[in-house]
Amino acid sequence: MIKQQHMKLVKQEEIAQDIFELVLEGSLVDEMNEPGQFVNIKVAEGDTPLLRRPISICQIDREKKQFTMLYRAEGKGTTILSKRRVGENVDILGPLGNGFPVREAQVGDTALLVGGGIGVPPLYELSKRLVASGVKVIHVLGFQTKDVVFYEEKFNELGDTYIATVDGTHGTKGFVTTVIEEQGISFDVLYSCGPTPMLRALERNYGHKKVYISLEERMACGIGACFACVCHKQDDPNGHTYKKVCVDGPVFRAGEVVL
Amino acid sequence: MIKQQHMKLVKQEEIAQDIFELVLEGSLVDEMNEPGQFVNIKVAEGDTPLLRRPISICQIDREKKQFTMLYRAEGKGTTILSKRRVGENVDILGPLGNGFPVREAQVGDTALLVGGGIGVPPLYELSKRLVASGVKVIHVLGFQTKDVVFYEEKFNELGDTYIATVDGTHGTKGFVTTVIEEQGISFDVLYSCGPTPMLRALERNYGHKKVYISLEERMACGIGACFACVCHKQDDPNGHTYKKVCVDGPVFRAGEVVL
Amino acid sequence: MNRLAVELPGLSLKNPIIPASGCFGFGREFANLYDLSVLGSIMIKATTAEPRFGNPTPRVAETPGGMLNAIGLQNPGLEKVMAEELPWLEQFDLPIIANVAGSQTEDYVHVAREIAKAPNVHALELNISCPNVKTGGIAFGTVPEVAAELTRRVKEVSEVPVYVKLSPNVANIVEIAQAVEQAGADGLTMINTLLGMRIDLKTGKPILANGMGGLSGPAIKPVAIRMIHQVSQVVNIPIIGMGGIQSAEDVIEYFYAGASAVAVGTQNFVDPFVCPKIIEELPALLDKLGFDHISECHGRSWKEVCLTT
Amino acid sequence: MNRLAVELPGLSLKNPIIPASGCFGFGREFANLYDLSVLGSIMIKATTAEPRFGNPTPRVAETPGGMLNAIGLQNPGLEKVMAEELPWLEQFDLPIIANVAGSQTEDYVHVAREIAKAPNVHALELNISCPNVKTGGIAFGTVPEVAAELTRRVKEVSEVPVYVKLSPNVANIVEIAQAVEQAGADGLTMINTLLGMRIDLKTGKPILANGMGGLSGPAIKPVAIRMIHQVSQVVNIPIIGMGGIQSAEDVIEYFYAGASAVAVGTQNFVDPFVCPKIIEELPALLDKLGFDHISECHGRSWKEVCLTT
Ligand SMILES: Cc1cc2nc3c(=O)[nH]c(=O)nc-3n(C[C@H](O)[C@H](O)[C@H](O)COP(=O)(O)OP(=O)(O)OC[C@H]3O[C@@H](n4cnc5c(N)ncnc54)[C@H](O)[C@@H]3O)c2cc1C
Ligand SMILES: Cc1cc2nc3c(=O)[nH]c(=O)nc-3n(C[C@H](O)[C@H](O)[C@H](O)COP(=O)(O)OP(=O)(O)OC[C@H]3O[C@@H](n4cnc5c(N)ncnc54)[C@H](O)[C@@H]3O)c2cc1C
Ligand SMILES: Cc1cc2nc3c(=O)[nH]c(=O)nc-3n(C[C@H](O)[C@H](O)[C@H](O)COP(=O)(O)O)c2cc1C
Ligand SMILES: Cc1cc2nc3c(=O)[nH]c(=O)nc-3n(C[C@H](O)[C@H](O)[C@H](O)COP(=O)(O)O)c2cc1C
Ligand code: FES
Ligand code: FES
Repeated sequence: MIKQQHMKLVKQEEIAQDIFELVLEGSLVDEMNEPGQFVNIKVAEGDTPLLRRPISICQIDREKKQFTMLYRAEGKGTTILSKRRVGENVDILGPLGNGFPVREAQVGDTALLVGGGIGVPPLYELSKRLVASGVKVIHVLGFQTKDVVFYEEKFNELGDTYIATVDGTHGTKGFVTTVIEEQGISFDVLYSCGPTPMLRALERNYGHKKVYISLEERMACGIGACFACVCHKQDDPNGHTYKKVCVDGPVFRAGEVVL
Repeated sequence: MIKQQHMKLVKQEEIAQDIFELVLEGSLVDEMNEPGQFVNIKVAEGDTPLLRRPISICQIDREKKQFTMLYRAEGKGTTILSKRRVGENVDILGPLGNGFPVREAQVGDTALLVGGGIGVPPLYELSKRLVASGVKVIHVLGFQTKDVVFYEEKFNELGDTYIATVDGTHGTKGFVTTVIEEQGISFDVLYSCGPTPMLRALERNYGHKKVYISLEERMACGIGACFACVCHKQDDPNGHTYKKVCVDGPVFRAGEVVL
Repeated sequence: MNRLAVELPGLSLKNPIIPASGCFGFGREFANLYDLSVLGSIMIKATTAEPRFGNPTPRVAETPGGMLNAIGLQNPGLEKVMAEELPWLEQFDLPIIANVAGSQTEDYVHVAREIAKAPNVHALELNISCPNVKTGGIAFGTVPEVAAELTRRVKEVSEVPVYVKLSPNVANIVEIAQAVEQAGADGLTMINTLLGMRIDLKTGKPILANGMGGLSGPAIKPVAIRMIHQVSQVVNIPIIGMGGIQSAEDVIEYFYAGASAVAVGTQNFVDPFVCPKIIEELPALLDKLGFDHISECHGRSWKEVCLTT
Repeated sequence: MNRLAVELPGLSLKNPIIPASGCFGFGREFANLYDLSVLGSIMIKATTAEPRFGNPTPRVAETPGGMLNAIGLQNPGLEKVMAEELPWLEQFDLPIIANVAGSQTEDYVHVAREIAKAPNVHALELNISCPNVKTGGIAFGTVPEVAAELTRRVKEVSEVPVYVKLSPNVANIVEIAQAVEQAGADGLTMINTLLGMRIDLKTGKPILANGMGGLSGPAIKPVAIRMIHQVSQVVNIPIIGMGGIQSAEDVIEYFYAGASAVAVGTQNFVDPFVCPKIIEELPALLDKLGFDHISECHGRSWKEVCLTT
């Protein structure tokens, strides 16, 4: 169930350039179950910034009642968030949306997890769940440059992990698609989160297989009330039917909505 | 000279109901000299609240480069200020305005210091200065009720101190004027800060003597640029001449401006 | 005595707190969070004759103390609203205010006539002020004669009282208000959003795909308060006030200005529980201010109030 | 090359950052804080024929992300401004923009004729939009014909270029802009404040003694950006943009919208060093965005920009 809670900040650390790892604690974690869901954060009290910021759940520790987010301090809101300190309370609304369907990968299957930049975080909890249910995981993670790469080792512990950087400063030079082709990776299910051009390429190349993608869209409410985040459906691209990224997504099966 | 500085918060304590004592440290203190001046505080980064808040300087410690303010957490801005913590930096503009003329009281004179509510703070530094220059000080301080009385002992250390409370829960029941009359206090110079009705009463009763009063007015800039805080002069009550509370005051000689 | 109960044309409200149109959908999402029956009413999402997808995304952008939206009146259309949304809302103890939109007079008239027949629709809110539709929309709300004519036509067909929602994007709000009052409006709701724009620093292009959008949130509150203060003094129909309401204090400010009920929009996105919170906090605030009933606050900003009670 | 230099009618500006009228007095207070010669220009406080005390206090109130003011054009009058303020400003390397106000056409014409003769006044800013004077003022700025007529009359007598300051409190800003352009305006400055009000929770009365006041600050920025975006596409005279500017980023957003220079108002109260700070930060921001000169940013929100340079 969606709850609003002022959760305790127990860790805040810059793990790569402008990339922060934030751990929050509170009973709201009890409600978190699906990898790929997100929370909507009020980064500070008061009216600036006014709107909440959607950030994916990266890791869930139900025993400690803690969850982890990874975010890039970029605009006003995330920069303010990055200045919040241990011991403070952060206003969280969540968990929101529908996550990745873990069950679509069976015991013994190979799941390919493809992340781009700040789209990588939700894949971590997903990967853990897949591994726990006996699925073999392969990770292909794309970043702009070496300085913004994060969680490489953590993913490595769960399965083979390939890194691509646009400028070639780490791993393969190029895009995630370069890596998948070069390595000739085969898979039963593909899960992905990252920039839309990347998702489009994956849909184009592998859309005939089981591919699940997580979308981003500017949001206001995050709960389905404002109609900010709608997208057309592929079977009615110019009509009035629609999906809301916040409640029907953020994860969709490739081919379902217009990217 | 007026400076802007992010000063270090070294103490924040609730010393009476909703009354906070705040100590800030920084080289800006070097510029502070006159009791009765004030600073203009940005209580938090961002746009809410947008404007600075004017607060009087209550005590100056030039050696430690610290100064003290006392304020009532009442509206939005002061409530936010009251939540700032030791170690944080607070954006201060100051010192602003013209303070109390200490020299108007000579060695051996008696100065009567009359404060009302949250108008009491600037009288503390003033009293210390007067005592230091050999003036006898008498304090009459008025408050609503017992719970909001503050600094009674501190003033007591400097000179006779009478308290009046409106509801009679502490000291004399009534107003500061009640006390002055009942006690038959005589003085050479009167310095006062507090609500306008109180200042008006003092001006009416003692305006023939040397009386200095500190005014409050809603401000935007605090430096004389916006014309928010002007008042008419008593010698031209309906004309276009004026005084600005922020730069010409906040301390005026009684009779100078229209209250 | 219910200290918050308010009687308005067509609407017996147990309290004057109403989620604003377009900020609450048809209530389904919020029904998962709390019991909608605690509300005074709901202003449902603008309904047009045909289903509308609305504008391309991005449809929202943030501004200092506010937000822009260019949703473009996305809605499932009259038929579906009548067949699915309104019946679903009957489970709650709530009079519904149906927000009616269109691009031509005929659209408005058609939707108004039909939707007013729904048993739980107790009033219409005529949206003559949406800045996000290309044809009609905004023009209806900025020319007094046009606004009046539309009001008259809708009044002819509506079985329930008609509230007209005013646009703040005008030089003289009083003129428009008086025109629609004379045309038969039973009440006013104000204000809709101010027209605004934000531009992306990197691309140099407007953030909203639509270019301009409607500004809402706390930033516009002083404009709304001013307009309600002006209009409430010269009209004899009640005003439902809105624009940036976040707290019980804001509600009182709107009543002082001359509102008889209020709607909460953008803040539902920031805090989905804001409406029940305000309803809960109002009685204590009335105590603090010394009022027995919220209606005593009405119009104090301009009324000569007799101070001895 | 000076990457910030801007040429406007009558004004050779070393940079496009100008303190807005009424938010900087005649510069004296700020001259104590920094060297005014770093500025592009100064828009001095509105000058009227006779000295004015202005409105009773309180004259300012805070709003979410903004403030209201009802100063009421307090100023020492034309004679004193000519005799004391303008000569004092000559010590700085600054073309001055004189803000001209009045309650009747004759007042404007008189002040404009005289003040334009001061050697350091390089342009006039015709304040047809001040919401805080009872007679005239606001009406001049909301009726196209009236605004045009006033512009024409002032143009006849002014020795320097005339910029007309537009009010945002209108339904159709384009119409007004085009009317004053046709009447001979050399440039536009926009926007002045939005009309607003705040009410005191305890007293129930407006916080400002004057009742209503002008809303300024970040809250109004999206309205200003929208209006400049609309107007800059249809007029052939430059626009000096203003409304809520706080940072170099904001300046670029204004240029994208179609401004050719900007004025900073309210933020001078929040941070008296804001103008020099912005001037200092602009070159690095241009680097980051890939522009050689700030004028390259102009009108990108609507221009078809050729991407190959
Ligand atoms: C479902 C979902 C999950 C996300 N998960 C993550 C994550 O795990 N880690 C992470 O770093 N980022 C994530 N993002 C992106 C993140 O929401 C934006 O980076 C963030 O909102 C930017 O806010 P800002 O204050 O820094 O930028 P500003 O530019 O100040 O934001 C202004 C407004 O634009 C919106 N906005 C700006 N960029 C984006 C964007 N890319 N997507 C959506 N809204 C945007 C903001 O929410 C805000 O309303 C996610 C977005 C969505 C929709
Ligand atoms: C020269 C001067 C010295 C002052 N010294 C002190 C002091 O030492 N201790 C103290 O507690 N208070 C002092 N005050 C009053 C203090 O400035 C206000 O209590 C404070 O600004 C209220 O802010 P808020 O955010 O709590 O209230 P809000 O109601 O949120 O404030 C809204 C706006 O109104 C203004 N405002 C509200 N009340 C006042 C007021 N009484 N005077 C001036 N502006 C006001 C605020 O500055 C702000 O711009 C002083 C005021 C002045 C002018
Ligand atoms: C996302 C969004 C959608 C809106 N949709 C509608 C609508 O469909 N019909 C309407 O009359 N007003 C609509 N509005 C305007 C609101 O009902 C309200 O008048 C306005 O937002 C001011 O209130 P607020 O500041 O509390 O949001 C919408 C506002 C927002 C923010
Ligand atoms: C206190 C104050 C006084 C003002 N006085 C004038 C004035 O005398 N003449 C004028 O044309 N504009 C005046 N303005 C409007 C500003 O010049 C400016 O157009 C407006 O405030 C928007 O800019 P900002 O948001 O940066 O303040 C005044 C604004 C404020 C806040
Ligand atoms: S963000 Fe509001 S509907 Fe999706
Ligand atoms: S507060 Fe601005 S002039 Fe005094």
